[in-house]
Amino acid sequence: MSAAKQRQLRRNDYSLDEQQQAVHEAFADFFTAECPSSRVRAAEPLGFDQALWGKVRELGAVSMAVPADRGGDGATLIDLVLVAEQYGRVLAPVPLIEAVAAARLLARLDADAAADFLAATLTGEMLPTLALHQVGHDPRQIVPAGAVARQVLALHGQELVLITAAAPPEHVENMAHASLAWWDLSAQSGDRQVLAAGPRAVEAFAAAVREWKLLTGAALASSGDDAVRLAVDFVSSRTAFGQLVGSFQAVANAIVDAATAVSAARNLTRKAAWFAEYAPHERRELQPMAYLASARAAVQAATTAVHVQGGFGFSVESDVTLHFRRAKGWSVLAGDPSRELFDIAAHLPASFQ
Amino acid sequence: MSAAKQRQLRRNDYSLDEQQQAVHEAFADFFTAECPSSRVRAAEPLGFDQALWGKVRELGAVSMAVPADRGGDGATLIDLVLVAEQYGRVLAPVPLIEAVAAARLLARLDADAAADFLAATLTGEMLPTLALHQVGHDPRQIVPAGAVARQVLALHGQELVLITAAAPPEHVENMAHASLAWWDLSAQSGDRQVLAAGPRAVEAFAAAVREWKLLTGAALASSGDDAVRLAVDFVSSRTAFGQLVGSFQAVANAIVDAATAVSAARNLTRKAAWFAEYAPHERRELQPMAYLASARAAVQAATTAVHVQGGFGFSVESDVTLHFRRAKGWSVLAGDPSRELFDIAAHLPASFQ
Amino acid sequence: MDFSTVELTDETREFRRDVSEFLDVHLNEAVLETERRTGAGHSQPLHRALASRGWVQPTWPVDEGGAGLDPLQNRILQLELADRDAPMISSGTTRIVVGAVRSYGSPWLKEQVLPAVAAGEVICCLGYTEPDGGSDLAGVRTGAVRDGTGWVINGAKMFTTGAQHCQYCFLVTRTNTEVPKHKGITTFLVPLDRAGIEIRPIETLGGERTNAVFYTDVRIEDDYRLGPVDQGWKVLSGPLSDEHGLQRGDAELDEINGQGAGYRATLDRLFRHALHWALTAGPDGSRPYDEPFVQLRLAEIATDLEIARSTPGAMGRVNGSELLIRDSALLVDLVGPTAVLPHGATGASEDGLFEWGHRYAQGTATYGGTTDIMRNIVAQRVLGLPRPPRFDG
Amino acid sequence: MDFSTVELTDETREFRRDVSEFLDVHLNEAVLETERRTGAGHSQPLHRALASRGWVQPTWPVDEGGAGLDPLQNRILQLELADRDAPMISSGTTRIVVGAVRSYGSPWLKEQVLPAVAAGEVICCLGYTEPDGGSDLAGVRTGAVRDGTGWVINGAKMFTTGAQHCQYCFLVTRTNTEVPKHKGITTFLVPLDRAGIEIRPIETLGGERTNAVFYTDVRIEDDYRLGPVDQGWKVLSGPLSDEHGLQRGDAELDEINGQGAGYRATLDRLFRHALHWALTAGPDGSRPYDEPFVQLRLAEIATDLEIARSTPGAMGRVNGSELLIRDSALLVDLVGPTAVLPHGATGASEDGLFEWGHRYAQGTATYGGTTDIMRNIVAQRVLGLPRPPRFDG
Repeated sequence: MSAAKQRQLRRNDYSLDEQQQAVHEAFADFFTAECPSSRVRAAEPLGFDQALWGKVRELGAVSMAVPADRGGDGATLIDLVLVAEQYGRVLAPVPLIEAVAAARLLARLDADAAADFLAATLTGEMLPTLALHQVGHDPRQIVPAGAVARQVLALHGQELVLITAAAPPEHVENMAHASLAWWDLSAQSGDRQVLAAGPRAVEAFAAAVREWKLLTGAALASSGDDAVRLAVDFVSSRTAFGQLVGSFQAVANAIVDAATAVSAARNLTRKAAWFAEYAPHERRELQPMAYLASARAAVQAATTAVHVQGGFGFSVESDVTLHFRRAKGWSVLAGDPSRELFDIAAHLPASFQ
Repeated sequence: MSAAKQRQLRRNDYSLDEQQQAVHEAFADFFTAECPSSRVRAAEPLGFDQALWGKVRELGAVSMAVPADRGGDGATLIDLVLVAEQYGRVLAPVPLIEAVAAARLLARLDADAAADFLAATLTGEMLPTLALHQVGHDPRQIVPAGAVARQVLALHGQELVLITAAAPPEHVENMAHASLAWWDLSAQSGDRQVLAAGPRAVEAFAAAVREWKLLTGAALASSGDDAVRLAVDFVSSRTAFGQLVGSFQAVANAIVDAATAVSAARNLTRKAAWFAEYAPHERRELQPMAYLASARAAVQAATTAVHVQGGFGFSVESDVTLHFRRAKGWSVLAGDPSRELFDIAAHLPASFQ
Repeated sequence: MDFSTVELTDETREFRRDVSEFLDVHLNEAVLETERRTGAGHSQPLHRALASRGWVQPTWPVDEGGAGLDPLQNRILQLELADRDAPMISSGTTRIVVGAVRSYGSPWLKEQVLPAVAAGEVICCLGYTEPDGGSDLAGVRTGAVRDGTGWVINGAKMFTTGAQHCQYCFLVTRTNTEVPKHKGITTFLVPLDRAGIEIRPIETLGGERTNAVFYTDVRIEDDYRLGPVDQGWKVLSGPLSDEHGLQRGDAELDEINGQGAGYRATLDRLFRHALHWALTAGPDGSRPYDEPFVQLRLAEIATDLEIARSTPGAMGRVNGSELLIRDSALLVDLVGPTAVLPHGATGASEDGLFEWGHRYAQGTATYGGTTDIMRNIVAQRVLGLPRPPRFDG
Repeated sequence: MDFSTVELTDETREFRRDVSEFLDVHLNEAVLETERRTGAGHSQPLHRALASRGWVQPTWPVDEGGAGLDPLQNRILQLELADRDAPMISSGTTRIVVGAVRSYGSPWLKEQVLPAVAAGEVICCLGYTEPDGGSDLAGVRTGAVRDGTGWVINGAKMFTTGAQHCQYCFLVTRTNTEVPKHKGITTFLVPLDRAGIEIRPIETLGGERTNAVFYTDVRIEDDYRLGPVDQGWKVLSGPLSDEHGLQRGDAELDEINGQGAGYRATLDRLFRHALHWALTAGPDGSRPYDEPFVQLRLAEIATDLEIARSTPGAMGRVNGSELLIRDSALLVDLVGPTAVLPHGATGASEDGLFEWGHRYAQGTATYGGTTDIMRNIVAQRVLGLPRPPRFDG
């Protein structure tokens, strides 16, 4: 109740500029045209569509993620978030986020080998992915895109290593119909190359996981947005008890709450991307907040959409079930999203005191 | 998914027997007749109505709580919960729960002094209360009924002590308009008598706090029940946009959810009382669960009732504001109700493994 | 009030052992695996075996094909079946239909159906929901038209679970379009082997199979009618409110939370497995439960379980479903990546239980009347809140 | 997209210092204490002082009584006022009314009101809600009847905040009962010193004072009418939607969450004080924040703050209020018994801020249109969901 100390004045502009709007539209058009839900279903359960992945790469979705001085097109994290949104909206069966996060991690490393791997990644000869959890007592973990990739970047102790397998391990079925596989990341396994070591390796890996979460959050929020759209379409055309389903206040309010959560999560994710790009040492709690909000919003939106579609929403024929499976199936791969709260808590004193 | 091991078969009967029904009705009639909301308001801010307290004592609400072999009438914890429900429904401005918990604590002790104090409590010469938090680094704490009592039972280290003051300390204003006061419970302060020491003292004190929470939970659930009643009455008689306010689904559903939480909390509290009385070493998580559920339900019900009454609900003229103030003002005196989760967690392995 | 342990007599203890041994044999892994694969909600081998003991209608007298069980014995049987995850969906729908047949069936129909039900030869499904209708039973459009002494039926029903293995469908039809909606409804018990009936499978998110059933010029005799013409609403108020879980058995052992009891039991199972997971030491010797974060989450869910159990009637149906939906999602989060692996997948936590639980939970808010409708029932019947204005009869 | 720090010019920095020094003097402890005691939502000494600098209508040109501030300067001024908890309720209602007067007032009325507003001599309140009406503005009953060239007003309004110190009330009246409800409304700017006006205080749970205002044969001239007769609905759609927080200023500094911005700011204040509490070591040297339980709770609330800030328009109004309601309650729990002690009580945490916050929060779901109405607006205008059937015009 006493006078607060003078605060920083910050702009609060969530709008897309012309170039960002162009990225948004280009990828929205592309994914809408190329990836109807039938294509998502056709790629199940492996969750990989080789032809689509080729087109995504051709469009530059991987190369744009790499800085210009490392051979890429130097897009910002904001641009990458806008791409991930469109990927998530259609639930495209391609390892986009893993490839982007891995490529950017390689680009962050000094080793010559890393540069070679990065070059191979940019040409498409190689498709690396990322093991999200530091390798500990148990050398095995579930790796996203691990069923379609032959290379995994992993943090083993303080060593950042690239593990190469002769062929991707067997796909493991999962709720999201994602390209998951169990990888053995122990020192003994396969072809193993140390790309970096020490605190810098640890920080480079942590940054890659943060980016994977940022982009996955963007995808989740947009998945939620599409689930809301499907819910709105359904309840605006079906009747019950003599009126349109969507005119019942309880139905409408559930959708409103889901749409609200999704809108907030999308804006918060974009804001977090802005800070990560332009002010990476400030407001570091924004990235875990954005990821947490997006994971929760996606589950809320999918659950709501299933429910307001009634029996139809619970039948696999309904496309909301596609979103439902990814909402949880994607958001738990990096561990319980609510554990982000500890990361948030670690940053609060610096940001608010 | 494998065959579970054979479970115990338990009865699941929440109904009141004849004697319980009689207690329920006697105290419902008494509090309804003697304590309209005008009497609650008249006793604010101190929260103490001497005349009403006399009548509550005359009705035997304190003596019934003490075992027959210690000079009381030997009611069960279930009976006491039924009394506390009616006390909470009308928000009676009397230190009932504190007096009951303190008297039962005295009855649990062997010391001759305790017997003397108990006798004085039963005659009404003395009104003891309970300091809810173990006395630690800070000897001062806020004591419920501390502004109308001259004796406080407290746990100091492993010593259970009775602190006597010449007069109750000054009342401290608070959200609930309850009879709170700051007490200095340090060894140096006032007249101090050790009634028990060691693990038995600690356990006796812990049992008293559990009972205080059980009865406060019962009161909170019933406060919530009355808040729901006031909400239902209001929305069933006011119109907006050409229809009764309560016929809007969003309004109705908010009240339904509050009523649901209240019903569950009341049943759970009664069940916890049954276990505390008849199977005190089983399902020990039930008491903290009941308290947590009741605290949350009371706040939800009061908040909902304020909201659905619109502007009127936010004016102090509305009786729902009386419930609103106690819902939070009572439930935080023993600390954050959500901290009960740790107590629950401590008992789960024994109950479920 | 009484939550005491039931002291079993020697006879009851013996009965319990009998049930347990019986189910060890007949509710075996093959039955469970078939159910997981097909989602049929029914096992004919198990059902036949139950019938051989009179346990399809266990409380019926022995001379009517039952086993004459007392409430405690019946509770023991039902708990064992539930604890072992027996596929009993069609048993449940049959139970609902049997009530209507007993009350409204012609003597001939009763003779046809009731002994055969007890013998395990007949099971019945429910033909309620229509493609555009959702939960609005009064808006039914499937028509039944008089044809001589019988009827001709045309229309379509969605979500007729069990139609592929049932002998009869309890069908809600419109027989009068000239009167307010709920006054022109008639109910029938339709034999599913009649010409003109087509059954198409519908797969669900939860893995259960249900069906769309199409009726094209299906002819049935008037003997299959249940209750008077145009007065089906009255017939429905029995089974429907039963499906809505508003009725409680007599036994002091029964749950008070109506249809929510089954959903709470599912949450109970998920919770027990999660607690087992949390108390199991990992490779580094620590247990998840050592961490306050895990304790807080599991304590919340354990509290929800008790809340669901203590919530009466229609309120309990809402809580049973919604707490299951919320907590099944939180449990997947808590357990982490191995919780999204299904039954049979390498490394799936608790053999895929969490993955299944999160999907299964979603349907529980819709089965047998949505939670939205249940809230309306609580608002109007329990709390006495005013009804919204209506536009149609 | 831009969240960068604004680099202040020397001139702006000087302006900021000027504002700060000004408020050190004029928004002093006496002003704040009076506000806490009375809940008036307005301080006339402060208001006069602001007027002396042209800061009552700060963006108006200097020759109209404003200070000609640019958007950044105005933002600085408003933030300083908000951060220091200045009582600005009547300034806010006056701003709404000024918009209507500018658009719909007669030249004479504009001349009477607008310069006096800028000079700090006139403030205005809102006469919207009626005793039975809730948020249903179209159902207004307070009548205005032609009387020669003027009007006679009879009726009652609830929750006219600031009436006890305002010069005018923006009054919504019914002037035609023969037409559909929203077509028979006329709005006036009623001078509150007229005979027949009685102002009775209403105390609120949050401590704010509001009023019931009774109008008995109150006579006013036609010059006080705002907008055409019976077309008040159009006039209202301006200020009402403004009060609903659906409009956003031009500055790239502005919040995007409409009316929710103020509620979020309150939650921000509660959170900062809670974090301060959590980081303060107790007598035993430990800090509450050392405990994971406390970290989890505060991290949730910090996340809610960012969510509220990132929620656009009418959605942001709902979130701003509802997250404040939820989190203000959780903060009282977290801090414990000293959090239920009010301002001035011995030992009150953060000088009673949490006790106040929990009470204050409840009103935010009602002010200026309830969250229920906001959800309807989101459903229909943002998402395009179908409207419920209506019974009256």
